[in-house]
Amino acid sequence: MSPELIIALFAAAVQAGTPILFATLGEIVSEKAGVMNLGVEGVIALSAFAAFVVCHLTGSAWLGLLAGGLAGTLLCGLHSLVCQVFLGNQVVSGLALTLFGVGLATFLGTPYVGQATEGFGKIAVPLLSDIPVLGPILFRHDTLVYLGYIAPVAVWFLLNRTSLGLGLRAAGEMPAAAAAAGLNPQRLRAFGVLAGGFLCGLGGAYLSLAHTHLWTTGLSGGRGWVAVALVIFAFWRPGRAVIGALLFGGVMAFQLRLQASGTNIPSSLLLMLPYALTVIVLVFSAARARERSGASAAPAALGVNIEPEG
Amino acid sequence: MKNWLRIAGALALTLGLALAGCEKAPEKAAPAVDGPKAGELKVGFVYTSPVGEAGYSWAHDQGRKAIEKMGGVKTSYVEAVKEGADAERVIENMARGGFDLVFTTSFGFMDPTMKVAKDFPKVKFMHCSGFKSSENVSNYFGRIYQARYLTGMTAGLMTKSNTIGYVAAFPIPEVIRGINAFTLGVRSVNPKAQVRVVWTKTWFDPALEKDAAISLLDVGSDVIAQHQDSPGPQEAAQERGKYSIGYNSDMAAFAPKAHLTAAVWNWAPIYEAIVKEVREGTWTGNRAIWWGMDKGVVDIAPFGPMVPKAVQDKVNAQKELFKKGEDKVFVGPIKDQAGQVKIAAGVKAEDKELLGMTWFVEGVVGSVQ
Amino acid sequence: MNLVIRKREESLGWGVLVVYLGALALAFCVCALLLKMSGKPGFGGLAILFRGAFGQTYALLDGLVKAIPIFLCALGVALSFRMQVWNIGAEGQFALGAVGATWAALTFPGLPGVALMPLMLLCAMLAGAAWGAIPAALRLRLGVSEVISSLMLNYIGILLLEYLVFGVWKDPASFGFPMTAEFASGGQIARILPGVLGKLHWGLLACPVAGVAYWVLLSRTRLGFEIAAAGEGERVARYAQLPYGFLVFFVMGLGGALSGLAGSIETSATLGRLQPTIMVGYGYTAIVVAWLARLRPWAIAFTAYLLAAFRVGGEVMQLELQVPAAFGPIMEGAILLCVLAGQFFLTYSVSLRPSPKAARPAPPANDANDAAKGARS
Amino acid sequence: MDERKHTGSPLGTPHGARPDARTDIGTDLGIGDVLPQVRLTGVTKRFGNVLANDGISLSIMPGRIKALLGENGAGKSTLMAMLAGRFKPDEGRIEVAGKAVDFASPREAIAAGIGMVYQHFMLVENMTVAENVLLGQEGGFFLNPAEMRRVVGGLAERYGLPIDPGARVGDLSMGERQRVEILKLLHRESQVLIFDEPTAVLTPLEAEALFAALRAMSAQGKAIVFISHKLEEVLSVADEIAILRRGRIEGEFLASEVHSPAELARRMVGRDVVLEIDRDEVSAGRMVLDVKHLSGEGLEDVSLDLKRGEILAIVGVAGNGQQQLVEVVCGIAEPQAGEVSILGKSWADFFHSRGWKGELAWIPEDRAGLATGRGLSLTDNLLLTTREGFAHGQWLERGRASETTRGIVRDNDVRPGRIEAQAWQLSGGNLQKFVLGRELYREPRLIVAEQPTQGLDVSATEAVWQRLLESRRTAGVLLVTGDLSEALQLADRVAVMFRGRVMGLFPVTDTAQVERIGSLMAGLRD
Repeated sequence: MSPELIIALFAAAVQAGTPILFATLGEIVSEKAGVMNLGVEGVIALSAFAAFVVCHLTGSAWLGLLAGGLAGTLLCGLHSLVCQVFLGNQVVSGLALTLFGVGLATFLGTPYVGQATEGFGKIAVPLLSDIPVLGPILFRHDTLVYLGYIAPVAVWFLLNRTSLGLGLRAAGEMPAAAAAAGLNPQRLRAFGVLAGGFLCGLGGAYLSLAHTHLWTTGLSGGRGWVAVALVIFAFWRPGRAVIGALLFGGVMAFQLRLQASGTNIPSSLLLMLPYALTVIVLVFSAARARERSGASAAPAALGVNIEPEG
Repeated sequence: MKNWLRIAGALALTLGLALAGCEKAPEKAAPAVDGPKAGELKVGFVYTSPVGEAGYSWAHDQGRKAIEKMGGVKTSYVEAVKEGADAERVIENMARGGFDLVFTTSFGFMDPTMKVAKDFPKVKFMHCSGFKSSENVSNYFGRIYQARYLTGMTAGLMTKSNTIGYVAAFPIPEVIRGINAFTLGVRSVNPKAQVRVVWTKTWFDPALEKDAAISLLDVGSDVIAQHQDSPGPQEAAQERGKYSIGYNSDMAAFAPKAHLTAAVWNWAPIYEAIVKEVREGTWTGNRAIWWGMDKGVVDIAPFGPMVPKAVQDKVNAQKELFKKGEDKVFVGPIKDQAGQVKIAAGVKAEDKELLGMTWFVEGVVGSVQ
Repeated sequence: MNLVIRKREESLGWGVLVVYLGALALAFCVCALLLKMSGKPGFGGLAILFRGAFGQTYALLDGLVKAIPIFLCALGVALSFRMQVWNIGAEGQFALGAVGATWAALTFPGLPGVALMPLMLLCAMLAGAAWGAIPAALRLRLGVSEVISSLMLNYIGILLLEYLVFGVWKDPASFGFPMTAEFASGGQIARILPGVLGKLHWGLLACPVAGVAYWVLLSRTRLGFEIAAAGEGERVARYAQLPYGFLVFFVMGLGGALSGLAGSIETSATLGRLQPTIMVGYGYTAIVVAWLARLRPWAIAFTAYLLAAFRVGGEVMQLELQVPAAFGPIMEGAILLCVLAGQFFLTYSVSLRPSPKAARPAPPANDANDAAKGARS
Repeated sequence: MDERKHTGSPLGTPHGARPDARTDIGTDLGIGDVLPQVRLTGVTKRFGNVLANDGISLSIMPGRIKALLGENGAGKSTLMAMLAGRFKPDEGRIEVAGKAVDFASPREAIAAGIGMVYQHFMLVENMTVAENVLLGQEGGFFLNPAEMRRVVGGLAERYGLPIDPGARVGDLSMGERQRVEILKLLHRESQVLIFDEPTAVLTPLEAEALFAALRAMSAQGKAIVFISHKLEEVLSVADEIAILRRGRIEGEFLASEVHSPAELARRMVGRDVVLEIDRDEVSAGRMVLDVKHLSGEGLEDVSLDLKRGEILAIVGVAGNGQQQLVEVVCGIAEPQAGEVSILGKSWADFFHSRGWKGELAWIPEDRAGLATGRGLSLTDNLLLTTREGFAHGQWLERGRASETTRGIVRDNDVRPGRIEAQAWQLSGGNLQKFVLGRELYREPRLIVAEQPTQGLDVSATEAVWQRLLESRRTAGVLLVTGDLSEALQLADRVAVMFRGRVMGLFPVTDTAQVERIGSLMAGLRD
């Protein structure tokens, strides 16, 4: 591969990794608060649709982005309701959310399939985009990719440098301790789920506003599930989520480029790569987690609902 | 405890209530579903994907809307029908539901169509793109490859890098045939050019298809063609300031600066003709209606402003030939990727051969799997 | 007033019925609302759906045919859920089952039906079991969550099926279309009474056999007891000297085998050849079914049939009202969410009680142990 | 003994049996005009039909240490949970510093200056000491970890509670964790500090340090509530003592009025002597457990032996290798070095061909999550360890299992008596009686009992002790307990463990050695 092609590959990895990054960060926030949300796939689909419709109707990409985030928040609110209030099983509720979200997006979105919208365009960052190698890889994208550079830092900051993040983590590790400290773990968890939903929603909005500028069914294309897997790879850390998303985006971009440069490997096998990679990455991170003897791995109360007293 | 019994009871009761509701409900629902009037022809369509606003099923649905306007025709459709067991049931439901004519619009509906047709000899079936037929089943299809050939010529004339990218859905004969016709078109005006193929294994995943187009642009392509329902590849080309060629319908709206032209479907003539036949009683089974540009079933979209007059003229000249019914796209000598002659000089490939095409012509870079 | 929430000491009895009916009614209302919003008759639309699903003998039979693979997959899923092992890989195991059966059918086309059919089913079950055993091994050896690994194996399994059908197994006579050659007649499951019972095929027999076996296994055998007991967690399992690792393999393997069986029956009975289009998401529907039925075999049978019938009815509704096909999954999702929420009322009682002072919100809920402790102290 | 059984059941004792209780002094006990920090008046709390607190009136004074004494289930935790804002009283009023309060959440209680150290620490193991201390009290939206460590470090220094503020709580010892809990309260400047069973997890030395800290804080004017059922502790640290029984204050008096633990016990239980079990001697039989130089997995050169007819108590602070020892003896973990033989067979042989009956029974500390499955019925819980006895090949005899369960439930007075009840529906005491009944049904010859009476009320404790003593006729009992008095009452011999070692193994009759148990538990040989 020529240097230009490699640069292009990395640039494509950044692009393809961004929606996954948003979704992974969202899931990290939710899981840090102790709520597993397997409905990311549905959230992405619905928020992609909401973002598209609002942008399509108002012509404002930013309003669309906001709508995407809010749609994610709303759908995750359903998850929060089922799991936190009605104590439904988080795994099953997440699956139901995926069914419901993808279905709803398709149902409501049918009249809009294939229509285009303005969305976000590519903006080369002045000066930075002229840096050799790094410029084309990092600084010739659309606004949302740049937002994707800030998001992990913001999530990290939220979790580690704010009182809200501290409480949120406590609610995910030991809700009783949070309650004893005068916090309301249910509210903190709800915040985590909703904020996570907002971030996942941004990922969905990215797909319909920046990546493709159009709406269609099946836009989520399994990216939500990948995000759920990457959370484990990332050890629930925003920084590692970036690596995971880039890795995944990179493999996706790589297999397409392999095809484009003319290979005889059947495409079915190439398309398996990202999924196989996810499994391999999980195996790898499980082994790493064992070395670290569980420290900073999964939140202790992840997936365990807070039962009412009395 | 025997909770399951209660759950089952609950569900059964729901059913009961719902069924009881059904007794009256149809009358209420009736206005929404007009019953067939006497002498009205009921025509059903089975689509493999959601209709949406663009794409293959949408193109068929435009045809459906056209025959609905003919008057005395009542149509309906079921979309997103999987080509397995579901298809048979859907088709059967149409046959039972009093439909006189059923169009099954995807190759995968061939066997289910044949099965149902056997049980409902009075219902007429038209299967798109297949090869099996019977007393009450005929085939129909359009020679989109003629349009492909023309778009290929356009691409071949417009490319500067002599590398053209082709984002393709699934390696099935219909797609392979299109790529081959396209490549033959390219090579007819630019023998040095090559066509690179990327498979996405999707019909409509704009994000992935756009990424695939970008990967083709990265390896030096400066024209992107596609056999896909989404305009993702068009966008990619426009963003990079390169050219694109659409499919299914005029995609200029998605990429006005890139869109050179597109291979487009127009099913209305074929559907109108078949409906007319049925009404007049001249319809018969065991036929293959495979129409091309001469009947207006396929066409190319208007050229974009960036296409020079000279190029337009050259392509239009070939188009005129097609319109006259002169189809020499798959006339030998045609070599495959390995350089072996697959269609001997002067021989015109038979339709059956085209239907089962599984090899790439010389000039295509990529795997047929 | 104070909202008082308490864990029920006694089973709810026939109140279960009320809860389930309420949840279903809510789900149907949501669906009707959606229909209404898209300009279709709301409850009228649902009535068409019900009529399409249950209104005719052939509709009932169609639902039954469609329920067969869902039931078998759901049984497999339920087995692992019983042990709190979250196998969501039924879809991939289904694909592998289809691949296994196809391999046998294509490799030994000359065998007579009595030999070929059992061989196909066996290969399918082995392939499905192997596919299910991978997440089990990953979990036991490396601690990889089976939720994600089994899900990823779905994608990989389907792509493997596609690879075979688009490649080495493609029928030369298929005009290049992705399908294998038609199986020899011995490799095709016949219809029971084509004229009378419609598309109902002998694959139906697998359902009572598997269902009864599942019931006997779980309620009458030591192994079944061990599975249920291991569902209480790895610590209890260790204390009770349960072979936890073996049990994980067993439920994932047997679950995979059942899904694989479903895949082979679907391939052999409805298509008579392998095509990528047999993958229509039964493996995911199965999860919904298993959970709605609370893992009980009779309820699984009933729910599988119900959801299958809804899908059949959904097609009729589409034909008559031209509602998008996505209505099906929405309905399933809504039902699942409502029932999930409704199950809360099976374990908890909620009552209003005047508070001693002014109206206040419910006390903040807390950790489970404390709740239990609080209730006792 | 018979007589004791009559009066012994708290349920059978009317309230009249509290001759010395001075309930009349209730609210302003011996303190002149000082305003109580907290005053409870007629506080009542119900859980369903259970009356957890019944008209409780209590005053908590600044600068005083008040011990709240009561058995498990007496309502101490509920009372304190109401003070901490976790529950709301159904009736009655709570005043803090003279003002009526109505806590809607723990936050409000904290704001009112009430702080609580729970028996099970409310600490997030995966966070640092500083983060735990400042959780909910960060004093701003943005955090500065260095500043947080500095604040907590300074606080620890000021109160003489040394701790590394940057350490992960999961890596700390129990004593250190308790320090973190105390720092939390000190940081919040709580005026009322409530300690729920604070010494349960401490070594005697750590407990001494805690008492010193309590006295120091009391001297600074804090009001301290000390919840315990350990009589000696209460006498050594408290200024005032209130006794809670069956949800009611049964007496309140100054510590100085009490002269001996026995007297206090009488006041607590309302009858003469607590839990003096008759133990008739049983002659020792064959060796059932022989551990020689067992090392590895946190154990170091452990040697002990146990014969039929005797009870060997392993005492020590939790986390000093008892669990590892139990896991080896019960076949969960393989011995790494050294020899273990059980019922005359080597470890490998014994567990290779282990039968369900007549061999080994294990009564773990965790009744609800280990010994039983929460969601399983009693019959299924019976089958958990006895399934081989009810199986013909793969077939399970459920009918006979139900019959047997019914028998065990009846014989052990397990309530409620329904065998369909799931484990979580039973109280700790009933569950323990069931587990004991199940394990003894297996007619074991070696019994390993971990903390068998922790959290049980008197009658359940008595029943459990009785069964263990009876079982000596056919078995040897390895009793792992943190409760020294339990060990001394039941055991023939005592082994003290510290950091995986056996610090001493001697008969309970060796009074000189028994005196030294406290220091042995802390790792001091002399």
